[in-house]
Amino acid sequence: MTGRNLNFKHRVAVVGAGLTLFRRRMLETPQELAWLAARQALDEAGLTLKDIDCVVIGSAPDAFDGVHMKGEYLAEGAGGIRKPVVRVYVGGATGVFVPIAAWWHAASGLCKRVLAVAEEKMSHAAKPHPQYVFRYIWDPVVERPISPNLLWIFAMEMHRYMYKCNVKKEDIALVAVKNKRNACGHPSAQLCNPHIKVEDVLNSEVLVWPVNRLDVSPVSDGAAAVVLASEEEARRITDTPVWIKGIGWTLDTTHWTNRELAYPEYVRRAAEMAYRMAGIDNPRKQIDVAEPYDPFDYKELHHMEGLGLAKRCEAPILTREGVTQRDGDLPINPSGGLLGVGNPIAAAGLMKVAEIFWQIRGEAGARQVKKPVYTGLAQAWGDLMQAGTVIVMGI
Amino acid sequence: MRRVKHFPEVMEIEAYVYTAGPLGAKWLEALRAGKLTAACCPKCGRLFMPPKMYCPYDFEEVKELREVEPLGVVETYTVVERDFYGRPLPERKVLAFIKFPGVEGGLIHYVKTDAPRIGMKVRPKWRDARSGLVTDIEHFVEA
Amino acid sequence: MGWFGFQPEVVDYSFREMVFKAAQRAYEDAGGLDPRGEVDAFVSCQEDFWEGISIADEFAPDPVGGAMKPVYTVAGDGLQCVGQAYMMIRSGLFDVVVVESHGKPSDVETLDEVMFMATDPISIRPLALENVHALAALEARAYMAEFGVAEEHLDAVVEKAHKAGVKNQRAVFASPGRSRSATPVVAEPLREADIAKFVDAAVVVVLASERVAKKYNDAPVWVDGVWWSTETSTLELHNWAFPLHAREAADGAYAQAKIADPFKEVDFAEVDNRYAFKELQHIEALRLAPRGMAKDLLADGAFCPGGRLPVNLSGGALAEGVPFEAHGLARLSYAVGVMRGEIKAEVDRAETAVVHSWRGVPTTTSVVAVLRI
Amino acid sequence: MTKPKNPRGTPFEEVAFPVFEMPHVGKARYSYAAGWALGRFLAGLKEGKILGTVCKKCGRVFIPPRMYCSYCFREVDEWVEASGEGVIHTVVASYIEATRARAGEPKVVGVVKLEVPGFSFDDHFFPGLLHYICGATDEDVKNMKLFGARVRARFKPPEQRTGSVTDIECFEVAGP
Repeated sequence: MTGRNLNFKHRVAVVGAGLTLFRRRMLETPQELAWLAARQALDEAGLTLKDIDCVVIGSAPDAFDGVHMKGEYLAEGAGGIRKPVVRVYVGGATGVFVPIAAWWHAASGLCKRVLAVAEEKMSHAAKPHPQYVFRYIWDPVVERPISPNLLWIFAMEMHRYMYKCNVKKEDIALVAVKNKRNACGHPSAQLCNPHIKVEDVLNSEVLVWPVNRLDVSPVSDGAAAVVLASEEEARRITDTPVWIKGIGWTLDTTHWTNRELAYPEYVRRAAEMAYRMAGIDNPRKQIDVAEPYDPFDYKELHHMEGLGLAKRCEAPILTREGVTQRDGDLPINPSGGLLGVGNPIAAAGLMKVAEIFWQIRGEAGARQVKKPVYTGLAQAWGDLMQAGTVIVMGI
Repeated sequence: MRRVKHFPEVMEIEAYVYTAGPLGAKWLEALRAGKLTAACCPKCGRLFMPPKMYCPYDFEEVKELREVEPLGVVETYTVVERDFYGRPLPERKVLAFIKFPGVEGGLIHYVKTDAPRIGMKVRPKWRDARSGLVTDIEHFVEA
Repeated sequence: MGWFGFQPEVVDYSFREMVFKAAQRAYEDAGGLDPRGEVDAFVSCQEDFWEGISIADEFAPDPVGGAMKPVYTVAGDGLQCVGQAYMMIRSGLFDVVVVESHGKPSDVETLDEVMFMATDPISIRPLALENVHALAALEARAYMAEFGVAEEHLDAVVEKAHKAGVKNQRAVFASPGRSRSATPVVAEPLREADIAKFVDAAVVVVLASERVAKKYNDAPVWVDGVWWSTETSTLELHNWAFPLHAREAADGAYAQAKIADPFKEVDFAEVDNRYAFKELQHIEALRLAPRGMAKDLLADGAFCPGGRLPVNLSGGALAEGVPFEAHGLARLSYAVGVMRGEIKAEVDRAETAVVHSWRGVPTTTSVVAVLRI
Repeated sequence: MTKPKNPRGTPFEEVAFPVFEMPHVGKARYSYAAGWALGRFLAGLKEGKILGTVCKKCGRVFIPPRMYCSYCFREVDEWVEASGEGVIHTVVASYIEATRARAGEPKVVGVVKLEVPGFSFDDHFFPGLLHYICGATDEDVKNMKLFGARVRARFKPPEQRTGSVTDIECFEVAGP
């Protein structure tokens, strides 16, 4: 990206956000979950569906909901009734990608108010288990015949990270403890546990060594939505818009067995892109609160390093010192993250964006971090350990 | 040079388990009881079918079902003679979109008739053993 | 712009290799563009169940040269990707965006079941339709009844498509000698000849901002407008007789391109005709004929090659086949070929073209793009 | 005020109605064209060889092979054969099956960084395969002894090979 003009014609802000409960099984259809979130976001922004020009949908594999062309199916619940609707998709990283795509809908000047909705209903794929769906994310020819479980790939990355950075399972479990405790302040949370201890994580069922059951986020149903608006509209809608300052994303090669897994280079590149746009040169100082993707506890550490919020192999130390607690110097995942609030894949990513929105507006209530928040960051990750999406928001 | 050309694969989820949502569940329950219902939007007053917990016209929450007279009108139909791969079906089937007066939307369903036509009035033939699915209506017949 | 395939079954290459071949041709066509250094972002259009891979996005980066770069997937028609790329470039953050789409229907053994999985699980799926084309047949009947379209009008559409297709080297299904009325009825009123077959293909398109486009091509074809619309997800609530989604997409694209009277201002069109009746519907939805008049204008030869406003000089999907989500890019790439003069087609002027794609049953989504030289 | 205000949704554990099941066995069947590169790779496995491709511009070796270099965006130049030996890049012990059911015996699986005569590789890019590791227990995984351990491919007897990655039974630990 050479000679980029960073003075965009249209600045874009988030003006409202909505969430459903995150739970293991929900009665509502995927369309209805999307509607619950979309409606709450519209209400919060004081808008109706008539005010919306474009809809952006995010949802991870169709094979969970068991509906082919899920974007077409979800459109109606997400407000896509006789409107331009597009479904974007970068695997697990989709949640944060939805507002990124919504950003250029508004920044291009072609839409003024954009509804961005993410939904996931994993409980549909009930037999034998939602996890089984992940079998189909592997290369059909060279990996699937080995009958892999999704957790393998994470366990391999986690173990490599532990090996290279000399990290102990106890240090990693601290993340799960922090996030599951944080989640108690979140009205949508699936897994709040105010009394959880490191030993509970270490003593939980070993699934794929080094991953125990409490190292992993749960299977969830849920939806999230945000409303974005161009500058002029945003100022009309609210006195406290939260501006999108930077966007970035990167996809690494598909062939994950050919590269080093201990450091998420793709997250670094994605963050670089977003920081350049947002004018951030020292993220550790300039980012007040961050919501990195934490489907597994080690992932939070991994991503902090990729985002430049910690030096390589330094994240476990910051965590041990309490820097990443809500009252710490650099609060990480004050919402409770995927480990605490739940992991309806795409919706969980958008939940992080909503959290940053509420943190910046000072509306997070029990979850509000101690330090003043001017700039926040949300990040998600996906595909075969290859996708990183980053969004920087601020006042 | 020898190459392996094809590699078979089945996406073998055993089964999907769907739910119909709070209002859809009531709709299916009514079907099981042999009644046809439509959702009623409290704001715009429109009746629509199949029901959802939101109104697709104004995005309001919908909680109420109203019973609908099970007398429908064929809006469009097709006589299916072959399957997707072009093989003749053992039996020709009439598939129709059926509207109910005063209700937005309607039902896509089979009609048992030799002379389908647009505007034909039809009523449901209920199955004796019903399980709460749209197939509790075996098919529609001319009224 | 580059493409590969358009054969009923590409046996020797995997979908990734097909995309690579198409991308190679596209970058060569763009003056030897280096995807590793000169492209800001890549967009891929695909759907999981078409690929048989959950998160098919994983396989997007490598074959287009996008590893470790901004790449993402749109679960939509290739033209929707063009729409995204258009917005990205207009935002000012991107200068060169590559759009890729591919389809390998020959990899899917249970295409009917997979297509049926796109219908509503509660209101439609329990009916276990024998043939998903029946849903299109319902639309066909409604349209024909409302506007007085007869079987012979569909015969004319099919005949025109196959005749035009003979001159299109990609059109493997063009068979001008075949008469529609001689083919068996599949789902009345649809006959076998009304339904486009599926084809393996990959298409890659390079889009660039005004600022840098001349660097890659002396005579670029400009995208002057692109818009899309989804009518509703619930088939029961959509208009059976007329594709409102195509009308809204067209109106949006025309407004951006400042086209007030499409029938006068558009020189030729490539529209979706994956079912023969859809060509007539889409001509009307794109305001190239008043509602219900497409059949008469077609009979007068207005939409034939050499006519007043040729539609589907390529023969469209009936002649080329449907490569899943790459269909929109197939229409686009043909139109661009004609506008650049690379494809010799019977058209008086080729300065303004309109391109349209629909996503097939059971969707209600259309995309329309306006191209100008 | 804590946002989100009053998030909604109706969770459930077990209800009999109206949860309906749709069997999906065999409904989405595929037959992939393995393609130019993987087609030859699979045929090679049948003959007991692990084949890869090389990009001469950057010198990278691709196993599993592809017909294009992901980094230079050009067609690869030639085929090479790996020695069948390698070292373990990362390794885990799986106590569950793909279905999430508990496995009888823990399975050791890992990524093997392969050796190709005439080439040397760093840890950032290397030819590698995901596969089972045999001759090691879950204890060896837990104490991290296996990182960097030498392994050798153990092929099935020729008559049992089908042209699949499973023609390699596993990678057997040869020494530290």
